[in-house]
Amino acid sequence: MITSSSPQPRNYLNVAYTVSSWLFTLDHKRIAILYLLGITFMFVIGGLAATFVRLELMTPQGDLLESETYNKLFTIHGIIMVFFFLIPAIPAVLGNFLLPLMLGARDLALPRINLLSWYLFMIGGLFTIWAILAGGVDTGWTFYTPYSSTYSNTYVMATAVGVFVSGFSSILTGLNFIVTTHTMRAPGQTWFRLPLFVWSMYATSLIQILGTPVVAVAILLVGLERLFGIGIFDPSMGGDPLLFQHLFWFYSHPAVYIMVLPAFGVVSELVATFSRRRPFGYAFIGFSSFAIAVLGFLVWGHHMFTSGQSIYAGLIFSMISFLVAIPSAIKVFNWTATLYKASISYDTPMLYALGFIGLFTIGGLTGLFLAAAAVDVHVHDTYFVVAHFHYIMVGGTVMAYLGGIHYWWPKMTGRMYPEGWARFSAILVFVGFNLTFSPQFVLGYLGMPRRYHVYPEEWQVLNVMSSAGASILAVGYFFPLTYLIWSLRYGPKAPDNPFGATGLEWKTPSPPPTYNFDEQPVVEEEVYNFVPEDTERKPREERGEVPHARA
Amino acid sequence: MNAHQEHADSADHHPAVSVYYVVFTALLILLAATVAVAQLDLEPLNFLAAALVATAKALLIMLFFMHVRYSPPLIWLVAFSGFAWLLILFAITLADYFTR
Amino acid sequence: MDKSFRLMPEQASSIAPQIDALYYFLILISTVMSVLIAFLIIYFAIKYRRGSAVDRTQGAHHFYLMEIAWIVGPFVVVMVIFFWSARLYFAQARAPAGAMEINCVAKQWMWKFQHPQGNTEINDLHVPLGQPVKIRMISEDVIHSLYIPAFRVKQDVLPGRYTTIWFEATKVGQYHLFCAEYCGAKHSEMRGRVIVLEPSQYEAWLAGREVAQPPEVAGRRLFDQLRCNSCHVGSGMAGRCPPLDNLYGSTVRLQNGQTVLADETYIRESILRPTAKVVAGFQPLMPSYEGQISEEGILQLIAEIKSMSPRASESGADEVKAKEGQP
Amino acid sequence: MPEHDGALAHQFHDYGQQRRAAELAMWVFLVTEFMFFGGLFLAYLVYRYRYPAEFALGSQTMDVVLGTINTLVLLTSSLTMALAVHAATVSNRRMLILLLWGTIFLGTVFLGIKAYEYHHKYVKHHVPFAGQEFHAEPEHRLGLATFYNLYFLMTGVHALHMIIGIGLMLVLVVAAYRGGLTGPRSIVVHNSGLYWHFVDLVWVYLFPFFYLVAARGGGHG
Ligand code: HEA
Ligand code: HEA
Ligand code: CUA
Ligand SMILES: [Cu+2]
Repeated sequence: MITSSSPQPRNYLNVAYTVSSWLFTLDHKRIAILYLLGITFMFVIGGLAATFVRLELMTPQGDLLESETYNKLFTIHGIIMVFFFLIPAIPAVLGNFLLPLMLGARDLALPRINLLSWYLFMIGGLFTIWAILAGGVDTGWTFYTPYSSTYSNTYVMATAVGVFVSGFSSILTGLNFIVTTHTMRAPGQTWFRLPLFVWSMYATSLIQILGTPVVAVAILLVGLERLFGIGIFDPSMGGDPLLFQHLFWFYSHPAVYIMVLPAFGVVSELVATFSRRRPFGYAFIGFSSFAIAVLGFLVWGHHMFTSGQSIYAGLIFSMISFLVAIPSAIKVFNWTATLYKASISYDTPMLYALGFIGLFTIGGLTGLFLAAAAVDVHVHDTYFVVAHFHYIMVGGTVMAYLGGIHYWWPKMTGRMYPEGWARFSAILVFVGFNLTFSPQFVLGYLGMPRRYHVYPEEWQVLNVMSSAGASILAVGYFFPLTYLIWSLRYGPKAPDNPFGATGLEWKTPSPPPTYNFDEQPVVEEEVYNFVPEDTERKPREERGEVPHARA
Repeated sequence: MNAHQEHADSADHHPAVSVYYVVFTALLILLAATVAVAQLDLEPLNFLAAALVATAKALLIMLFFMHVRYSPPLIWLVAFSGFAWLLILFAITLADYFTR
Repeated sequence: MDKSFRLMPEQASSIAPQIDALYYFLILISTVMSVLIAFLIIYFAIKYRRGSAVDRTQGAHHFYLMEIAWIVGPFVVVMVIFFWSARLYFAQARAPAGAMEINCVAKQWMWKFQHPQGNTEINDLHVPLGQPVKIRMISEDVIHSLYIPAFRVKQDVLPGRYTTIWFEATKVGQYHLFCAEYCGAKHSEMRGRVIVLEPSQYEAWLAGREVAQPPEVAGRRLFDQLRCNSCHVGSGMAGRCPPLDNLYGSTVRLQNGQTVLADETYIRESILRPTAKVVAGFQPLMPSYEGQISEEGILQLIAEIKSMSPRASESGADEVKAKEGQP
Repeated sequence: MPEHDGALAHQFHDYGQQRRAAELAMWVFLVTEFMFFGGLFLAYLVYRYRYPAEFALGSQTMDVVLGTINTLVLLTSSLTMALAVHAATVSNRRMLILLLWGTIFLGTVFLGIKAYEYHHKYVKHHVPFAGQEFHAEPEHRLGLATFYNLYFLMTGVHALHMIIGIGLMLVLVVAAYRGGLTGPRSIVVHNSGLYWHFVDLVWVYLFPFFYLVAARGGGHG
């Protein structure tokens, strides 16, 4: 990867170059890179499916695709993006890479389990890809019964196996992180000296281990019902289809927090570093992650307001859904307050972080529309919901993920990304994103149901706007993909701490050596202890520390 | 390979062997009790009785056979979080079924 | 159907303006919150940019007070929204007494409706203006969902179980009717129209159609065909089966000591799984009719049984229950 | 850097840390198992609430004697397992091997009895899936099918765990013969023990839930 004439110090990348040194590595940093490759591939597949979805929706008629094909496309899009991209994205890539570094540890507590979980992820992914190639699957990412268990005649089994297996990958990652956080912290590193990223990874892991097994059972039962006719959900065999929905959402609502809590962690780091301030209300940000993790388990039924669930249960779910908004509000307000009297620079990661705060706020506030049961009866299963979750998952988490990738890129690869291009594409992503998904709020309230291949013609204008935005968004994603690869060879060498950040990961070379630290670090100061003169410093470009790279 | 072994563990105080036999006897008594109670027609209390006896047995197994009683608080927390979360799952889901 | 470009759907039911009011309130709150946050971020980002000469001394700000303020503030706001929405949610779920009842059977990929007078239609639904309409729905295969955006109502249609939806149309016209729960290949084509007519026109429409049998008449025929009468009424084994007169809407005492309300769900279950709830004082003699009657047939039988209790069927079992003050 | 020998993995500083990590990991894993079975138990509760009469009927076709014996067998195996863990900590290799064999034996007996019961159900046409001919009165068909579905499902998943557990024990026996399970490595026995007890614990619920639903003799339906 890195070619250089001057002899380089040993780091985790140049210790060995063979394929087997990667495939059998126990080094958490290498496993993180393996994950990075895996999920990037999956993201492109999921994105391609989305591209076809948006192309088809340019016209009200079903002229580009058969309805069966369309259904397979949005299903694949949802399954890949959720289970094979967003859930592993931040934890398995950034978390894997950073957790031991941030804790001053030599590795995760269970390196073999870590490698195993990557293999499970890949096996699950291959099953799913195989299902797509063999003919696709058309149940929607939610696998609702009895359609999935009895009526669909597509490759449900292969996909179910894929999701089931990847679920165990997710469980093992969570397990590993919990054990690591408890047992591997550096001397002197108390819980309140942990970076907020660690707090959020920990909360995420709790959800992974408590929730994922339940969806695993649900999917197992769908598979058994389909394969052997063990009727648990199909009413014609004595089952209740709503039981599936309960089991599915018991996991899948908390799972949305698996997708957003890590993003909170990343954004907390970015906001702190680029405003040179300890995050305002550190403990509140930290504990609100736990509040979300716990309360998040009590609200799953808000996906079932119109399902025939008892209205009394619906009311409880509605009420708690509103409560879960409060810890999110705490975070947003604390980030904002962190900027007060700060010393802010606008490196690319910070642009993504600020974009995140804005888009997450909109996504979250529209979540309140949905939590209001009466409004949800109208907008359930319409594009309003689609817009809501894309705002949080794409506008929020993907933004934070990209911000994090840029921020830690120097640490991971030893190279700087080109700042100019990076800022440009950050802005492009922001604009394209809003153009794509804001019309969908309007469409949703107008009543356009989701998973619709054809739609009434009066909604074409808004759909075309959305598709146009999606093409800008695709370009915005295309740039980082290329210039980050480019930077591996041509990017300027990265110093150990290019952004003047605190945290143990910046106190070791970029890229770090195999066992992370040459000497066991000892934590003697508070977390985010920015020295005052640091805040007065000019942005690093003006100081000439880092060459201003423009392609 | 030597110095380490001595303080190989601190957290793990094992109970005396006799404790295992006492617990085992208690488990057998509870087993007899649950079979006996099932012969009576106490509907709908039968279910409650069975569930309670089973939980008592489960607690014995966890506390003694699985050493939770002798473990640090963290293990307590982990061991019972499973119960707590299942309670959430059961309670709210059944709340739906009971009020439909 | 109105095909102009709009940002808000038409308001064509009694509940629509109420939902919209809550929606506008939510938009208001959201706008205020997002504008506030966006403003603060941009303001701070400019004022405190790196290198700008501003005072950065961290005074003793009222740290905990601020945290408490932004915990309590949003809490109050969301509780207001919650109670507002809860009230409307119940109103949406509970049909008023005396609603006209339409039966609906959904299947991949069509909607079949039957009016009280027996008229049936597929994918189109004619309803009178200003009259509460309650639709009793069931699916023959997978889950569907009946959705009429202009009325702001939606309800999933389940296999094996009745669900209901109700509305009162307030504006004459044609509106979209969608299937909102993904149900397979032609989910997006499982669409139709709701046609709201003046009551007089509705009558005319009913009369003008080739009238099928009203559901209770068809139900009576089925009742005879299946020889239900050999046991439940008339001679034969009469007395060994619970009587059906004035059954609907009454409270039935069961063998196991519990009581149930004899509503549509109960009657359906008793036809399909007679032993599930055995009436006190009777033997479980009745055979199961599982798989022998179509969903439409069951709905017709229920209509027939309802017609045997003239008082209750006017207002519907739920209202009888509500009046009797049962939970 | 700490000294590293064969038994201490590279990422740890000392055995205490390694042991704490391993034990915590096992417990966290067991929590995931809890939740996994929890989903099945939820299904059980929902359908028992829905089909009380059929669950009582179905339960009356279970062989309580065999069920009780199996419970006894499993509880005893938990005892031998607990004693095995003790033997490992006090480095009593002979005892450890003996008790592990005892546990394996009891586990196998359990599976044997279970297999016999499955076969019996098969012969009596109480298997409602996989295209089998299923015998039940028509009016109880759906509820009984659900009962047997759950029975096979839950005891089946449990039996699968037993098989994994026995496999684990066999690995331990081999390791014990090689003398590798004492001292710091006794944590492996400890963790395997936790797993075994957990599987036992699940059965403690399965037994009354399927075999003891309703009083014998008392006729329902
Ligand atoms: C990362 C993903 C993610 C996240 C974080 C959330 C967060 C939230 N979601 Fe979302 N949601 C999804 C992903 C996500 N959701 C997905 C994928 C679906 C659809 C699944 C499918 O059917 O396919 C969905 C669907 C969905 C529904 C069901 C809709 C339907 O199908 O009918 C509901 C209903 O209540 C809901 C509510 C909420 C709420 C209340 C939050 C809250 O957590 C949001 C909290 C945040 C804020 C409130 C913003 C920040 C706060 C402030 C700026 C302060 C000011 C605030 C106040 C005045 C309170 N979501
Ligand atoms: C993490 C989750 C995630 C992400 C990132 C996305 C990303 C996108 N989604 Fe996704 N979406 C979901 C999760 C996600 N979605 C889920 C869960 C559903 C519900 C599924 C269901 O109903 O079951 C859904 C459904 C969904 C629908 C509704 C379909 C329907 O109901 O009929 C639509 C429609 O517009 C849509 C659009 C998009 C678009 C345009 C993007 C864009 O952001 C994607 C942009 C990315 C790329 C384009 C690829 C990368 C770019 C390149 C490699 C450059 C080269 C490529 C080109 C030049 C084309 N999504
Ligand atoms: Cu019927 Cu969708
Ligand atoms: Cu949710």
